[in-house]
Amino acid sequence: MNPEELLQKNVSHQLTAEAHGHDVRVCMGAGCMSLHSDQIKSALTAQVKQHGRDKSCHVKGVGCMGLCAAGPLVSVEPQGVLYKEVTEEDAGEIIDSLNKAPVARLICPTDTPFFQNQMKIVLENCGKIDPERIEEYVNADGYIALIKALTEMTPNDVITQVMRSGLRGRGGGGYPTGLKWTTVAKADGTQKYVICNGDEGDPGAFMDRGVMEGDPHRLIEAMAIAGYAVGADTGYIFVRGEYSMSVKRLRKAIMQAERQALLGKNIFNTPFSFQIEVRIGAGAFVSGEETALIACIEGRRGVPSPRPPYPAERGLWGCPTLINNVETLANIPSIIRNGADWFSNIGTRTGKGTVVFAMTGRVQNTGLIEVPMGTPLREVIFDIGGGVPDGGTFKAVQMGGPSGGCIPEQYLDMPIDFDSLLEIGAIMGSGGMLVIDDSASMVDMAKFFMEFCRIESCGKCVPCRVGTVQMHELLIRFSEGTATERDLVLLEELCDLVRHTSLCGLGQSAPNPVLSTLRYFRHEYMAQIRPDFGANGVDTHESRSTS
Amino acid sequence: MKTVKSAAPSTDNRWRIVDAAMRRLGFQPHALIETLHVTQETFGFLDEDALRYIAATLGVPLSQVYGVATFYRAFTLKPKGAHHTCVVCTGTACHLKGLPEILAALEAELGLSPGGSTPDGKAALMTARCLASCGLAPAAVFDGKMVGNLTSATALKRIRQWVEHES
Amino acid sequence: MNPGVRVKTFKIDGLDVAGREDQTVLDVATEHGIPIPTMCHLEGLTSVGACRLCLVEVVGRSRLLPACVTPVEEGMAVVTNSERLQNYRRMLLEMLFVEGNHICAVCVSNGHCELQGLAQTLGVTHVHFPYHYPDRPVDASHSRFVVDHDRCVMCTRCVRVCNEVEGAHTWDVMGNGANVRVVTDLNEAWGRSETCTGCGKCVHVCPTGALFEKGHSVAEMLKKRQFLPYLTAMRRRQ
Amino acid sequence: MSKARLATIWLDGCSGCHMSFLDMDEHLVTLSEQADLVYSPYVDTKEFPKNVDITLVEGAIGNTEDLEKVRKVRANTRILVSLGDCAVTGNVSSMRNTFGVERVLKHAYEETATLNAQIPKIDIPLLLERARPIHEFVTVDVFVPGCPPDAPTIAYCLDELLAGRTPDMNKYTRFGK
Repeated sequence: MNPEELLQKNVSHQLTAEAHGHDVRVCMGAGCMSLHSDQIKSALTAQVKQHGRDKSCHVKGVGCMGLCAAGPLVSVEPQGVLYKEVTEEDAGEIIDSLNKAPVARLICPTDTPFFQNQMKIVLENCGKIDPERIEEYVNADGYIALIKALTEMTPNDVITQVMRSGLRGRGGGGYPTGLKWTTVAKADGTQKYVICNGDEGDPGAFMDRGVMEGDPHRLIEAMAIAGYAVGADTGYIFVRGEYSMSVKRLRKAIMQAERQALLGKNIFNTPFSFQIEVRIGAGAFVSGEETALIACIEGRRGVPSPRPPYPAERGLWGCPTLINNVETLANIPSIIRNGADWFSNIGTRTGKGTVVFAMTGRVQNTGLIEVPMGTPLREVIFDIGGGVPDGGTFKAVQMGGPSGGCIPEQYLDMPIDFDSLLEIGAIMGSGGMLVIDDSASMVDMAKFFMEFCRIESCGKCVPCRVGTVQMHELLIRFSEGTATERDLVLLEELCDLVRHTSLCGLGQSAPNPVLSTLRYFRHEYMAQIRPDFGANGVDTHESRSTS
Repeated sequence: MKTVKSAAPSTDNRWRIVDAAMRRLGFQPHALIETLHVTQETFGFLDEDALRYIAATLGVPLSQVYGVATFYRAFTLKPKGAHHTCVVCTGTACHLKGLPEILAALEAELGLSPGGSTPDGKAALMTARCLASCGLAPAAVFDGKMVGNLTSATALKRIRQWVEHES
Repeated sequence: MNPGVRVKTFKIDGLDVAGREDQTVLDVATEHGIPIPTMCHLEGLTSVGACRLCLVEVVGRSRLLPACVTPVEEGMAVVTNSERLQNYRRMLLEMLFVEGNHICAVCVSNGHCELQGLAQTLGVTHVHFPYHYPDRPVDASHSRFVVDHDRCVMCTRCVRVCNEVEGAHTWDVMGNGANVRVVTDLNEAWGRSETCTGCGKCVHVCPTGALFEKGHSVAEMLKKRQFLPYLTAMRRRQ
Repeated sequence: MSKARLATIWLDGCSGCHMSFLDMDEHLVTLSEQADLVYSPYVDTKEFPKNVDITLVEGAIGNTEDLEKVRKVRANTRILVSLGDCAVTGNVSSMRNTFGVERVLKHAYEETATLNAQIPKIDIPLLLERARPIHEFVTVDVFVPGCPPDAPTIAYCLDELLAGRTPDMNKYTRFGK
């Protein structure tokens, strides 16, 4: 298929869409699906049939619409009406009202900060297009960037654009994406690989899932562009095993792209060939770490290896390998389509573009959101998020999951970007944003994340394997109120040890939730301490020694 | 292209599903995790025979197969603590021909639900996506033995036998 | 020396040293008689950087680097023995003591154990973290050898020597986190292993009394390591 | 200068460390010129005295009585020395820890008993769930590992302490020695 043909296809689909008259979109994101939005979709389809509107109305499932708190969500286009908390029984009324006034009791207002203050690049198609139809992606300017890259740009041009855009990795570290691409492009070797890291394992994070399930073609396009830029002919999307819907949608999307010759040999009749395979994780958090992920794809135990060598030089099967996370790659088509300058004008000096958050916990509008870098946390939590519900008081926001930290009230006006978060002991990282109110104990929070790290430690290096067990045991004592002052000393020693001596990022960041809660909420730890090793050094602690 | 090197552990049709998975990835050692996924989906868990067969076919050392199978949480070598396992097929044909009724009966009579075990822990119930025995639907595997045309009564009888014999 | 391999000059603890670019910091330090403690590393096996005892500081880098896998670089300044490093090493050793059941007094390797030896060299007179007391098995099913998991420090030398030198790959690691353990074949009794050649290489590279020969009492098990450099040299000749 | 007050006590251990103490032979004479042995299995004092300068504690904390004793020692001692591996690491005493008290008692008093098998229930201190090193219960000032630490090690340790110095035990002993 040449660019013209593709364009034609694009137009023809647009025509059929217009012929439909109405687009009824049902959110099929994980949140709404758990409230049986698939049954609502069936009910709506049945109603369309019953109303004899098959020709003028099209019911479709779409990716996450964002406001999970108000799900199940249904939107009607072109009116631009959003319905919340829809049930199967509402289907008739919704279809009935298509040419009349919308169903008032179901309307979810969209002139609120939740919808108005967001900026969508990564999620631009999520909740709008049917992720299982390539036509809808193409219709939304999909694959334009790939055509542009392959027909108008050299691989070097592509890298230059990515470099100039200022895009930084969204997987945790914030490493400049363009620099990573350059390294792989320049690395010796005829065989190179591109890996999309979709092993989103943080508890409370579902940004990548939103993209993989809501806009899978976006990733395929991005990976092909990356493959072209660095000189790779094969890509792997590594998806965590729990995301069966992501796997299904991605596999379907790959098949569709292959059928349209957007993947495979000589794409657009250029010398560039690229194929993509989905690989499924098997339930190990640590396999999100680059070197562990490679081991996993190679069919080995997913344990990290020391870096250097970095995967960019020696990665999958010893070949130079580009590993980018889902959200990072999802930015690429927009950057190539709109240019580096467009992208670098969004955000802050050191953090360009937008950032996607999975907002959860004690906040009104839980869901998936995307805001420009530099948006103050207060705006995200209180305007977009709607603040703490039920008269609760905000206490902290936990960012970055088990690798991240807690941010207290006093830093809420700080603009979100990589460096500012790092400074106060949190990380942008995984994009999980857990709002905590004053009913929660920070010690329990730290204990929860430490238990996670203890279970997820791969067991290879000593400090993480043993240290996480030790820290978790100590945190249990704090949470039970049986800790001693000596335990606090041990806890701090262990945090320091595990942080500085662990082999990989999982271990190095495992103490973060403890360190940041100790930093801002130390009094909560102190309140859990019993008098210990008194003046004469006698431990009055009995709980661990009764028979 | 390589063909299957070692003979499947049994004449069970389900090994064809496993073979197909290994063939798709060219019987390469890196197919290990994919193969374990497929095997577990097919059989409900990974027993020693399966691990040996996969190791031999993919040319991966036994201990490495074991190391991988125990590293990832998705894999189960044996239903925890249970002596006996019943793997029911949840494929379309079995579903249509009465699996839901059988599951309901097991739950009501024995307190046994998919992924769980009887209160005494002796028998575990697992599900597999498709046992590839649709002609015999509904089908289940009782301790490695395939049983077709299953009814609530026969399923209950078999599991009751396990539970009573052991006590 | 291979043609094309360049020599790098740098400093270790203030001393000017030189090493080939394919050498690690540990290689060069050892050549110059600068001691860096190690546990999982063993000359002749690939390095895995798992025990973290050989962590060193490199001036200008925030992260500590494991000397056993860090390639030498021109002009780098390595510090091997700062107080901070010594402190971490002592704590890492304590981690190894608490996670197993190391009863030196009744161990076949008492007096010849690398873990015990390091504790003395690095000044660990006691372990100030709570012990875990895990319930770990002893497997004496092999006709000549025993594995006592109580004494295993998960250095994986046995796994590597079996795979890389003997070529049998009888050993591997199972589980994850605190539950990792070395296993033979499908975690069957060692004596029933189909792949074990009974060569004993694993026993002799084991740093502690976790792997030992039958017939030895307390403090009697001496590990013979000469075979490893010998085999490496002989293979290079071929 | 008045003589230092020295005490020794034997908890969950085999008495080997106390034997080693006796092995100091003629050094005991030198020692007695500098210190009085105010409490010890070697002497006939019933109550642990007050204001002890140095106490050598042998053995782990294995039962409720050990725990009581070590607390009393700590409360009345200026320098508490953990003597030997049982006190320092738990050592052989702690080898029962992986099995649990019930199994241990059953094995010792029932399964291996030749006649009148029964688990003693009265007049004996209760076993703690686990035998643990002393420093997990009270602050320890000096650690002397070894099983047992030999006489010169103990002599060196005491000489240094009596001279007001901190002994560097690593030079003399290690776990299991």
